[in-house]
Amino acid sequence: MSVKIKGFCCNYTASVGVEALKEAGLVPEDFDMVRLPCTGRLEVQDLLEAFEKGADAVFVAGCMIDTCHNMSGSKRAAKRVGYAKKIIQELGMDQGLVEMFFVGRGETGPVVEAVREMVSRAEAADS
Amino acid sequence: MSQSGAIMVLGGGVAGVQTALDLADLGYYVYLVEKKASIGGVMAQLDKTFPTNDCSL
Amino acid sequence: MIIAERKPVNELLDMISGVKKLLVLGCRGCVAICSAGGDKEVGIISAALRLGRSRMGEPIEIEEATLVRQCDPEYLEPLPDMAKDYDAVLSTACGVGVNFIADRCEGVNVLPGLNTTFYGANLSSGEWIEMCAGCGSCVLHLTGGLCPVARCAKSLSNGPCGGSTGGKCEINPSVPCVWHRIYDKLMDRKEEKRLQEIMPIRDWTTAGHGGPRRRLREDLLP
Amino acid sequence: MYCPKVVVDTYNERLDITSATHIDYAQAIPASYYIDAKECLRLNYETCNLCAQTCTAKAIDFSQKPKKLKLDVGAVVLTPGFGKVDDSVLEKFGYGKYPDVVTSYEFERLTCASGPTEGHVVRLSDHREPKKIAFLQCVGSRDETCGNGYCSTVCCMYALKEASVAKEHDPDLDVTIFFMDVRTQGKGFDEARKRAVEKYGINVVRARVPRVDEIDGRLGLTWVTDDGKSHSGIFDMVVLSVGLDAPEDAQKIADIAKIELNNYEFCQTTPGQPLATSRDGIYVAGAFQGPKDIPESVTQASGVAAMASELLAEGRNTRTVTLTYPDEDTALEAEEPRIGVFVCHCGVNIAGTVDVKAVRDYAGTLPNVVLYEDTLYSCSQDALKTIAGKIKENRLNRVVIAACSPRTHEPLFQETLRSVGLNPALIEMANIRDQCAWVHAQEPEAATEKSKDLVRMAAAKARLLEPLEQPTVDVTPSALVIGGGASGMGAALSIAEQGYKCVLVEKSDKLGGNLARLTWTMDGQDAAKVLKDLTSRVKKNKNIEVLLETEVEAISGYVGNFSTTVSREGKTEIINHGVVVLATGGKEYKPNTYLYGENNRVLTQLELEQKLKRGKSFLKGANNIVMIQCVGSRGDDMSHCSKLCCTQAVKNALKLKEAKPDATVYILYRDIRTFGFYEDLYREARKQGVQFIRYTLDRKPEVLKAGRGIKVRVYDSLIGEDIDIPANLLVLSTGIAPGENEALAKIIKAPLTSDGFFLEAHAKLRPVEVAVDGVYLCGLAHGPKSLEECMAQAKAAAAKAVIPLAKGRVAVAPIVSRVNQDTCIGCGICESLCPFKAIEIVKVGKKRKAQTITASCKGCGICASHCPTLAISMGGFTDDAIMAQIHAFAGDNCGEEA
Repeated sequence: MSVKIKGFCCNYTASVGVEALKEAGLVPEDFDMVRLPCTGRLEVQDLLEAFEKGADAVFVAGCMIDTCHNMSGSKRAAKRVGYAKKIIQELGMDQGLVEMFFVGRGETGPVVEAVREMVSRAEAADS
Repeated sequence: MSQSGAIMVLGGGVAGVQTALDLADLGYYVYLVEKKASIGGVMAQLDKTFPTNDCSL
Repeated sequence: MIIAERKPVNELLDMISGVKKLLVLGCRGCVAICSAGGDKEVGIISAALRLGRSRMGEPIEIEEATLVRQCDPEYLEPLPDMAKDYDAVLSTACGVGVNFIADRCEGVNVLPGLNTTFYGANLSSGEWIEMCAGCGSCVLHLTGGLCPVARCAKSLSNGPCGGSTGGKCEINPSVPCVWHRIYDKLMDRKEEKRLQEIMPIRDWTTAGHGGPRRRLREDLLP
Repeated sequence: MYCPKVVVDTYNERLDITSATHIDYAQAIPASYYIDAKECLRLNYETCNLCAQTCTAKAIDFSQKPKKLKLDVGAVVLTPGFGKVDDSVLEKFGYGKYPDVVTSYEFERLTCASGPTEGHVVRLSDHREPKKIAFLQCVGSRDETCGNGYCSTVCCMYALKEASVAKEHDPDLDVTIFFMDVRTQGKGFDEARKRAVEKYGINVVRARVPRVDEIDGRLGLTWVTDDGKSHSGIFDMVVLSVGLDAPEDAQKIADIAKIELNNYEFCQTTPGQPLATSRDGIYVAGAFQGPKDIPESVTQASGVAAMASELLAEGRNTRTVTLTYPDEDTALEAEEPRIGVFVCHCGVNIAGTVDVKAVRDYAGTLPNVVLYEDTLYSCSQDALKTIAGKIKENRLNRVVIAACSPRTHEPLFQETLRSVGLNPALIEMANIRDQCAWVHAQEPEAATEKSKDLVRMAAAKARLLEPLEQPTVDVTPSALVIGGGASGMGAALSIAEQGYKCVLVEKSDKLGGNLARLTWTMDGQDAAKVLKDLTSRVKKNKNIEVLLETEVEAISGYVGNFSTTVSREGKTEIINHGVVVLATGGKEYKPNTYLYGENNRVLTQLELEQKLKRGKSFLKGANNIVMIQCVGSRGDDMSHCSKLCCTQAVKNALKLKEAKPDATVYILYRDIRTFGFYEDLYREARKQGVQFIRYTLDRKPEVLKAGRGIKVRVYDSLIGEDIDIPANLLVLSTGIAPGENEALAKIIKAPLTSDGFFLEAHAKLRPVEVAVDGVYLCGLAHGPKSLEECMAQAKAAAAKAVIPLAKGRVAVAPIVSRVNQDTCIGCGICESLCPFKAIEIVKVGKKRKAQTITASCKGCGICASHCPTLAISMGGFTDDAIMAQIHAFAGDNCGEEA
């Protein structure tokens, strides 16, 4: 069974587009990513709704904590991911199904790795 | 003072080699000075040349 | 303000089992400020509940709304009309809000979304601390503005207990001993005389152990 | 071979290893091993010494120390070439971090058969073949952030070349080149670009890629196109088209030579004197003068030779030494053929497909073959020495080289024969590289069999080769320069300064040509001043005779002995001269589109310049000025790029902004081709607010009448719709059309390009020579170019033209037709067919007989093949020898009946 992964990233991470990544077979077809001006804009509700809309795992890829374009955006995002973890845990889900990744400016490689990590977590949770 | 019939060419790439050849043909003695152990410069590293794809060497 | 916190999601899910249409009703008063029941929290709780129910294979229809205050009749007025299409209303106000709705709005099945915890203040972002017990007889003028009723674990009136060490409370060493702080403060203000005075035995009748308290003000009554 | 110290191979761009003692590449000159002093264990740690002990020739002497030499020279030519862009500039593209991001130099080595991967393009990370390659242009060029604001001029071309070569290796390869502008402005380059793009299906994207991202061992790129849309893609390999930097030691050279550098640390020169440094007697050529390609470097090299030759005309031949050859051993040549066959591996070029050893052994079975050997690279210096030794040792009198093309390499082997006292005609080559190894690369056995066939045929012919005479003829020591523009005057001046008489023929009534129509040079200097300087020097020079209002009617003769009929004021005159320089110029293209000629607000760039020079009053109320590029050029009217219009437009836009700062100037263009340092002008224009709008061929701008005014409609891809610009002034960049070259081309028998310009003898290596010996070419007659390039080319043509004059005699190729006058019946067919006017009918006694003008004969053999009495034979290609080859092809080894 294929798992559905939803990602959130900021303007400064993952410069290569999802379509190109899919075309090159680097990410699964059932992967979708939302680009925000800054991951600091992200809300806990967005993460929960991603699950609600069918995602098996959700991740956020923001800037490295000390090089966030907006100073503390990715730090905030990480905390919100933490709260989302708590809520899904209360719901009996594996809190690893939502995760924050810190990525160097413009880099796409670590984001693709994040997708793969989430795929394997989702598959493990599914089995 | 009589003029020298010799010329120094500094650099043995394609420009230097061509200058030296023409000067020799024109009746001058040429000192072709090159840092490396062989002449040819960057052109010797090229495989083919644009636009005819002629061999570079 | 009144401090409250979200009930665990599974407890809420239990509470709403069988409910098909739910209104999650926020309050923009104290609970909004202490990030427990404002618009944003309503969204989070709703999302969590929808997710939980859909994972249970029992999808639920949830609407979200927020009132300015749930403890004021004028804001509560439209509620019965709003609520009539729902099996239940999950109030994310403090207990006052939930009670008030239950009291006033006939036919509304109101459920608490939060645990109301204490009267407190915002210490720093994300940290609240109790400051007042609402005992009905203030002694703050005698204690440098620091309340021994709410902030002393034993609500002592005449100085610290024997367990206060290094300025910390015996019950919870991460909490400062309020009497230690009262002492420091009064000494600084050179009001050590105050400390000599023995506080009379407290009248606890105002502390609400005799049924719900009520307050009237003649000049304002209709 | 014994050197134990392993070092990185810089010739192979560090992609391979070699030892501290090595030769850079097999064909290197000199081809002797050298010791890398920085790496040698003996020199650095006083250990090892293995090489000195094993060298049987005792050729290694570690006691040698560097010596200082004092050279007495009359002039210095600086040709230090270019430096490489610092690796730190490449870092942002992941170079050094991701193994599959390579420089264009490295890629060049990867595509090269003699490179570290023997020509297989592989990823350096996993040695797998890439499926998708991206070329990123303008790395270290057109980039102020790395200090290189200029355009490196050559990268667009080499990227197209490397992409084509890669596609040739693997047709399924997906190649994308990311250009900012496609700058293929050189002669014939645009056409070559189109061919390459179409033939190989290369994707052309106009965008600059800001960074490279590694994703799971592959490379992710993002880019934004003209329409503002953002795109991304994944590639297996990224090639950085690295620009040309100033030489690393430019400042040191400048300090030593006491010359000035420009702000990019290249040599400072002027458009009028592009080859002169700021110091007399020190000249510059090649990339150090500014980034440029091979033909331009070669042109400048010849030009700079002319400069030195002008300066040192009196010193000519005072220091030269003459090369002497041993006398021809005619007795040996007359003996029964003793053939030596040398089969070349050409590295893996031949040996990779053909079984060289089998071919060699087969050669041994052929009649008269007394020696058969194989060599790794026959053309390398040591191999030639070995071959010479073997010829002597075995008293060979015929040689067969089975290697590559005689076109490129036969002279080299002929020289070897001469050095051992054999007539150079006694060699025959079999091209087993192109004709066997390359075309039958997929079927090695058949390639080997075919190689045997070719060797057998060559040997059969070799048996019948005869020594040929090396005729030479005297040279009339003067030149004829046709065309009195900047190039013609430049060439005439140089020839005259070098000490030779020169006749300068000009059709019109005054000197100057297109330079007289020009107002400013590209660097904004007064063109009239350059013109005045040239004309006054021409008029003053006693070696130059200027003939105005004179036309060339006929040219007869051959290199060294031309005789030209000119007509002047109705009278004809004959001029005798040794060489010809064609400098007939070109002309501004006059369009019949865009309301040109209908509306007086529509001008050409040259017309604008002339107006601007007279004053700026005509700009009153001109708030919107539009320029349209490539009117005529790169289209249906003229397919070529006119090379200089972009720079001219940008230069004039700046002049307009200076004259009327509040005017909006629009330049509608296809690619802005401000190559080299002209890029500075482009950047300045953008800074000054000149609006650049790119258009494509399928959406050309339209010029519409709007009341009394005009309106230019152009599609703006960024906003995605047509915009109308009310133009108070419309300036058309109309480009350069060829002059009336057809008549002259027929007279000289010089070929023209499809664009109507004269065709040079070799695009790379003989850029100012024409296929007809003794005829040279410069200026706009050769193709569109700037004044600066014209001046360099004029000097180059002058250098080439003076070579035969200075030698006094010219050698004539021995492969010429010979008429057996006993059998000739004087029918004249040969005379009428000869494309070079190299055969004529003369009276011998009372009979008409054909006679070859050996100096003009190109050895094509048309005459011989048409002679009804078989009276004409070609040296080196006698009927007997050709028949013997044909018999040998049929398997008849001996060709005995011949």
